[in-house]
Amino acid sequence: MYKRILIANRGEIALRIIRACRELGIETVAIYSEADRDALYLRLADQAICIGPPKSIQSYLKIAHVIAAAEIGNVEAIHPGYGFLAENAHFNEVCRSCQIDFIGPTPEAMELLGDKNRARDLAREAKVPVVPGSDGLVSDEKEALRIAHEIGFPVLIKATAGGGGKGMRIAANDLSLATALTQAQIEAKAAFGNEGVYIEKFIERPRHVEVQILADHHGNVVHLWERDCSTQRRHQKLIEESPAPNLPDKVRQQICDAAVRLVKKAGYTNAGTVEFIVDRENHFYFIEVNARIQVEHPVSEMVTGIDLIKAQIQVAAGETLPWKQRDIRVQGASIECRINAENPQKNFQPAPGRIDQIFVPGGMGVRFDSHVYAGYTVPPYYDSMIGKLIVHRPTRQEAISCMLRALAELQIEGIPTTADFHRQVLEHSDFVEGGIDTGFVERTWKFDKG
Amino acid sequence: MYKRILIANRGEIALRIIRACRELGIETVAIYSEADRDALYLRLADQAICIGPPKSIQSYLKIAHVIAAAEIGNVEAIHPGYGFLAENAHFNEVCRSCQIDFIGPTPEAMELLGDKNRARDLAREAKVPVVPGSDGLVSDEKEALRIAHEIGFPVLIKATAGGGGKGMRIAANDLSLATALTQAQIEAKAAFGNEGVYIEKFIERPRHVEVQILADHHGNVVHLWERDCSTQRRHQKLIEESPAPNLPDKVRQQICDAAVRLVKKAGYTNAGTVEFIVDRENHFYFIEVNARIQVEHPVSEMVTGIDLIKAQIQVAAGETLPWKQRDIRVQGASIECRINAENPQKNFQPAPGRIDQIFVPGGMGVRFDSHVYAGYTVPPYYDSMIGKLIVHRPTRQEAISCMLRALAELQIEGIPTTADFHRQVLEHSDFVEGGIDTGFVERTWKFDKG
Amino acid sequence: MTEKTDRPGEEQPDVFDVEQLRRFVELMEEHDLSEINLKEGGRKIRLRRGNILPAASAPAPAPIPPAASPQPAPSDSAPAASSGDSENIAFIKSPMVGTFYSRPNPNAEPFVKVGDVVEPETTVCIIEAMKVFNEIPAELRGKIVAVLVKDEEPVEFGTPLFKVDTSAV
Amino acid sequence: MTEKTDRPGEEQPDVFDVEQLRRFVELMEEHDLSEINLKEGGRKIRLRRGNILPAASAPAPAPIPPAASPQPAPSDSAPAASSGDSENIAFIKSPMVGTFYSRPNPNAEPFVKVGDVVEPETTVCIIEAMKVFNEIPAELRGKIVAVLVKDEEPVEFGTPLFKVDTSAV
Repeated sequence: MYKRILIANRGEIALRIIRACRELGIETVAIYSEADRDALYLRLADQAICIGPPKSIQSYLKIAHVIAAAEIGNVEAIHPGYGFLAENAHFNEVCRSCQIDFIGPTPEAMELLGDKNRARDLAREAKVPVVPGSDGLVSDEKEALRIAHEIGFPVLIKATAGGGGKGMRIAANDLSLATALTQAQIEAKAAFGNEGVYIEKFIERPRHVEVQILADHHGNVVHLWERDCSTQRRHQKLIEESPAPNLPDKVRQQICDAAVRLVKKAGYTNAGTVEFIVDRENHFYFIEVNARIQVEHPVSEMVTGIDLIKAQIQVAAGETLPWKQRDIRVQGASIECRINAENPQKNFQPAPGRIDQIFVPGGMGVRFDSHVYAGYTVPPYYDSMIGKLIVHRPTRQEAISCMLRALAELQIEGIPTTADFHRQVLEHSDFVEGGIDTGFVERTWKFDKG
Repeated sequence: MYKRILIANRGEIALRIIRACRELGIETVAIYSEADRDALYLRLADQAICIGPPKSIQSYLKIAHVIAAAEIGNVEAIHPGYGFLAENAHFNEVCRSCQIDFIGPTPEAMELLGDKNRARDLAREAKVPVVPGSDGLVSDEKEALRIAHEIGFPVLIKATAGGGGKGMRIAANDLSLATALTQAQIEAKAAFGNEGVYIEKFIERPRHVEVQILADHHGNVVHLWERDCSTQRRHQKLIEESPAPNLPDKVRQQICDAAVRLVKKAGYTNAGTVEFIVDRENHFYFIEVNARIQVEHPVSEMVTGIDLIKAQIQVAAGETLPWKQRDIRVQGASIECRINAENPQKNFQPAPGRIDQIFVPGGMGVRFDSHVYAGYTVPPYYDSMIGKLIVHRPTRQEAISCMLRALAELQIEGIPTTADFHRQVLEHSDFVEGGIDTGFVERTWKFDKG
Repeated sequence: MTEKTDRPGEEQPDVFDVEQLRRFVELMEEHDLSEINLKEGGRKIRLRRGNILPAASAPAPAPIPPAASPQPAPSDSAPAASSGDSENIAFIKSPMVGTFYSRPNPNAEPFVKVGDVVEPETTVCIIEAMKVFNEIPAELRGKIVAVLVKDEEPVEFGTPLFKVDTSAV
Repeated sequence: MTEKTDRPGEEQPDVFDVEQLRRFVELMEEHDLSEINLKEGGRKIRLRRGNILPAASAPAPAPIPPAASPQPAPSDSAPAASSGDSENIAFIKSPMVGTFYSRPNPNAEPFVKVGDVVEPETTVCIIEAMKVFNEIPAELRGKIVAVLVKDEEPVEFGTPLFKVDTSAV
């Protein structure tokens, strides 16, 4: 096991990693930018090294500075957390060339899965379903019709050079397909100078379901079951939970097995997440792999009792996974709300500033992962998440009640937060019934255009 | 189920009960003395009523005022918490006469078990072992010898009128028994004007083991297994845990069965605790029943997953216990440290005052039950406990590591606390090995005489 | 009092009298005053208590509305009668939790009404708690300026019941 | 003691009476007063206690020792050179994390020593990070007053390396 590791991150995830290390008896070196100089969590590290000015590009994202800190801090490994350098294969390589263990997958596995086309090919090889569609570009109506009939309506016509919804059309039947194809080609040509389009199945009102994976360096891969992260706004997750509500056991098992097959095929090690979308008939399709620990990892920790950060460190240090798949069982239900320093009244505009007062929720079933405290100033340079409120109760219904009372307890003065918005979501009957889709939040609440 | 209940308590347990009620959808009426006027937890209640000046005798202990608050608050039941009126059978009676449910046992069961002699008789009837001894007073040496041989040395000679160690002698053999008997009689006569003494077995280095009980009004009684509360100083519990370390499974089962037998015999309902001492050979002896929820109830909640406060309210409202005994299983290990506003350097002298700053521990496996926050002033009128730090991990060893890191995280400025003393205990090899006795703390740490 | 004394009279304590100051301070504590400023001729006493910058050190209460207490919480801790905002205004406060009755029975006249002068032992109302009807004495002398609670309204310990002008007698 | 008191009665303690002051202070401590202001004629006593300034709003750091940073943390955020305690004193600070070398190789003379005058482009040391030896320019003009870091010592971003007198040129 390592004696000393460096944490190449800040805020709640840096504190999360320090906590795991303290419990494992591992010394920690924290790095910080000048904006984080006064953060209390730095005092829990054995050493704290300033690596640059507030802007991430000059500090947390500056590979040379992070590595130099690892050298003067004399560490054996680096935990990258999430964000910043966590999925940077080059940084991963540099660590290896400096003989410092990167606590995550190898650079090769990271690169392979970071390329969406290669990852999609790999999924096909591993017999993991991907969203059906044309293998390449589609130019004439006849071919378009053939494919549409093969994969079934509705279909999505997408510009190959596209982005931002330009050159994108949905077709629900033969008639609209012809029109949509022409329109998409014209629009694509106008917008990108390239009229190439392809067709894929349009998944209506999909759920976002992802599978937590752990793999050691001895060929053992286990999953920690699934999370549902359908409560999103502009592709930003707001609420995550495990298990996914109303997902048939058979489908749950199939998704988890598929995730394990894919990860094995990729030669992946350490913790990772395989993301899927699930349609209204519970067909699931692979989207991508997140080759790192995720913000929402605690909900899987709560239902399985497994400390994922500790497991990451143990696996990186060469230990064998101490669990077989059959040892990993889901108990109860867990929900996480991301508490952001944002103003929901102003289109979720980030609202950094001083937290004058905070009452931290506690009691049965409540976990609050946060680095903030009364008197802490949320700096404007980084993301606006100030904490994760997590509950774990025997049933989903009890978990919702517990989260609602914990959100009411979480009193933060000085800056606006998303806590109250979470209460609205949790009280909405669609959420309570389970199985909302990724468009639910934006359909249900009207936000000012930002 | 109740619509509205009054909480006849303050501080962390008042907040604990408010939390349970919010999750159950029950409205709460909080009462407060003028010293607690600004406490934030009052804001989480649906109504808060000032019932008197700071001194408990004029507020929290004033039955007429509590009942009057229940009347104007229009509640159906009163939760007494622990301390104050929680084991006051008269208050319990008054509630009944006012048609307000007392969330706890009946006045009759409370009175029966509150009388130590009657409780001891009841235990004998229920075939629950009590500390062996003479049935009544012992006056001559011959009888003393007969009893001592029957129950086995060492024996304790105790003044019937006694207290404070006066008229108390330990005898390890025939020779010392004669001397001890005479000395105890002389001392008792001098101290209390009554030379009557009795003999009981002296339990050397006992452990304190207690069993959590839940009983409904339909004849169902279950236990939530045991807690070990041997870490005490002057009979004040400092650290509690579940399960009791190094207690053989067979003994554990016997103790829990004995507790259930006793409680059934007493016609006891609601939550309660049956306390035992356990000697070095794992013989156990009934001591007393605590007819209320206890400070240390969270460790049983963590290992069983059962919310005891909710269960208390449900049972009082007439619901049937939703669990059979076989449903109640212990998972992992839980430890609680009582964080007191006391100065361990000054003989644990209470140190009320303003909490200038607090960092609340969080993360995997940590629960902090506390009503305090930065800017809160601990009033000098009540007990000095400001919070309970609870951890729950798969093994006892991991629980100790987790507690140590959580104690390090718990930064409180402005007043001294016992947090650091807890760290010393948790790091002591005798504690780590498990199975310390109730004299451990006082033998190991020398305190100034207060 | 005196027009110009650098020199206090016999009974008059000078400004440096510790016992007098102690009484001022006790007064301040009792009433949670933050400052006393006294000046007469060249004599001047100024006392301040607690934090000088209250905004930063005493965070405002949480944003959720305070738990429903039917009356505004009184700001001082004197149990029954104490001086109010102006020097001559005092409040008769409830010494217990219960239900307020302004008259001995529904057909009777109120114990007191605005304009009445009360003596310390004058019964001003009844507070009922646990079916016991407790007659509440004024415990001060003055003229009733306002009745602050309606009949059969619940009151807490410390709820102001009557506003009294103590200079009017 | 004082030459001319307005009213120095025999028993009356004067403002310089230590015992009296001690009692005032005890009174203040007992009751957590932050200030006492007394004045009578020409006699005047003013006592203040505790932090008057906004200490309350900026809580002191936690009691555990700050995480080991080998040098005292600089209090401002200028990356390389900034003014120090006096107007003419500035510091050359490390622009990166790494290991400090005062000389180009172990047998060479230091780049600069105390008393040397540096120009903005003068190389003052090397910071090694990831096997790269970065020559660090002074970025200011002045006379080296002190070398604050030892050879091969690790430095953080912002660690003061040299103290420079900028008035000396």
